[in-house]
Amino acid sequence: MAGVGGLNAAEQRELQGRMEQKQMKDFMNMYSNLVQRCFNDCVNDFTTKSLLGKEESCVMRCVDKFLKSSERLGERFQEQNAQMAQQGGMNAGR
Amino acid sequence: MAGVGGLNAAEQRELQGRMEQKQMKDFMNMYSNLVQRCFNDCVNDFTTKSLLGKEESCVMRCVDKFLKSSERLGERFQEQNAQMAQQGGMNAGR
Amino acid sequence: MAGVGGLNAAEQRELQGRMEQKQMKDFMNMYSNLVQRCFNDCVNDFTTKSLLGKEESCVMRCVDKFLKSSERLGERFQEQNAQMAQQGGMNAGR
Amino acid sequence: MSFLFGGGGRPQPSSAEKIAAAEAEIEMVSNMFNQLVDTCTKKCIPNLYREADLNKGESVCLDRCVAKFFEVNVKVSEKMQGEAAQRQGGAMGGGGGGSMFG
Amino acid sequence: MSFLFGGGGRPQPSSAEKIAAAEAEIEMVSNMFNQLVDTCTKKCIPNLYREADLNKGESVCLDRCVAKFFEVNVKVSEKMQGEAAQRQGGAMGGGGGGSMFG
Amino acid sequence: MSFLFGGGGRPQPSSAEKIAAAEAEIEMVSNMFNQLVDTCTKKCIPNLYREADLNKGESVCLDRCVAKFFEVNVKVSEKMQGEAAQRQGGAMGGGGGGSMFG
Repeated sequence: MAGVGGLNAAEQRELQGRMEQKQMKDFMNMYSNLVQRCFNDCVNDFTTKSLLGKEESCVMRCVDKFLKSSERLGERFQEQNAQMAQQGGMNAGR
Repeated sequence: MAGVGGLNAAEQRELQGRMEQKQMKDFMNMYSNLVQRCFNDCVNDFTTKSLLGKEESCVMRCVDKFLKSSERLGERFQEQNAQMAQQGGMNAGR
Repeated sequence: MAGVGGLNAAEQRELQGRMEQKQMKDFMNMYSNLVQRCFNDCVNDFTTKSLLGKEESCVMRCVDKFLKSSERLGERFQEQNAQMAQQGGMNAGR
Repeated sequence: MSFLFGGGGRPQPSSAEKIAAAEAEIEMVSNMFNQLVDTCTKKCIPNLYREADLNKGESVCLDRCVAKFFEVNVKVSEKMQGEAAQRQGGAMGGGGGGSMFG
Repeated sequence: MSFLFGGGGRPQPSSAEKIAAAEAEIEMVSNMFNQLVDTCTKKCIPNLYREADLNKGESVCLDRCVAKFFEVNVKVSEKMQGEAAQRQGGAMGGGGGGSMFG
Repeated sequence: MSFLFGGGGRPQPSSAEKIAAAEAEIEMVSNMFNQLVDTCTKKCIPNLYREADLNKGESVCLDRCVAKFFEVNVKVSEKMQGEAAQRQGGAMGGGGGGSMFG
């Protein structure tokens, strides 16, 4: 993480702690976005109060697909980010 | 609130204070979502700068309906939550 | 800012500091909403991995237009806010 | 934004409470502005972006959208205060979103 | 909301950690409720607002929507716990959104 | 994410300021990633979910979407820096959303 270079050990520890809280929160957000999205796209029948078989299997495929997408996007994101950093910052590099 | 069981009195007080701030914030969010939603659904005529009668009455019905929905959803949510807790946590219960 | 009247100098300074952090955050949010919106509206061709000329110029116009809209909305917002404050608060004023 | 949920006679607040209240008020104004931007650009700016400038129609639409957005805020907050008052002078902490906590 | 990502044997937490954990749990419940309101009103309440009251059909739809929303939450959390377990007993901190930090 | 609003010669920051700045940078990256996920899955993944795996077309679309999303970020931040520079070397705190505070 380029911008973190200037921190001393104590500062890094403090930051580390906050980042762990943030990761927890990010995970929670990711989870609830996932649920909301898959519910929205897969559950449309409110004549019953239990999930239909096809709704459940749609949700399961949706979760799988969303996790795979996020993973792939995460990889590409890191690659692009690394490439940017290597160029010494977009603007400085010119 | 099941998970709060492990806190001592001082911890509960601290948590209580934070929850009050959070409730205030939740109320604000609820309020502004309500306004945004009812504005979006009811106000579509920008040939005037004052609300039309029918826009205003639509907004009023929208607010009423939204508050009643939230209340009903809150009751069902608590019931479901209580039911889950009674089953000793979904996963532990198996 | 009407409601800030009751704060002493130290309290104002503390608030000032928090507001600067908040402004930074608001700017970041504004920036990323801008990017998301213009990306959404202008970039729809994923048969290439580089921006098309017409996508780029659409994004540039979108950014311009969005900034001008925000500025205009900010002016009107302040006017309305000032007007409200002058009336001594909507409800108190009756 | 004291016009939204104004006044009422409360006990003297502490310093931290006053800062928190001022912060909450600023946050409220700021959120309201962000929603206004979101809502009114969606209502008034078509997403084709043929030109970089606001045209006359878009400008007027934005102005009216702000006026109507404030008017809706006033109506809704009056309505909610009226109902809160009916349920007995009550503090506003409750209602909707908050109701799920024991 | 311990039914969502329940249990596991962890070391005794500090006071601040316990408060933070309780706070996170409340936040989680509260976010889930807000999403439920958002999702179920969109699914069940048409945006015409012909009447101020909930009619029978809307009420029943809301009730079923809550039940299905919980059911989906349970299924999804079971699935994700199953997968986390497969990747080895692991702490849940990782996955998706968190993966981008070195 | 220093490529977005890079550099400028500022006075030596305090420890708390450095942590806050690092935190803000991480938050910025994280928000950008979340938006990317939101935007690119909407653009590339049809909401029918016929299969649990990403197919070839979806995978390629996601990759290109990331590339284009970065390119748009670079263009937009260059544009905004250019304009900020024109208005005189200014600190970036102002602009758009922040303008409403006296």
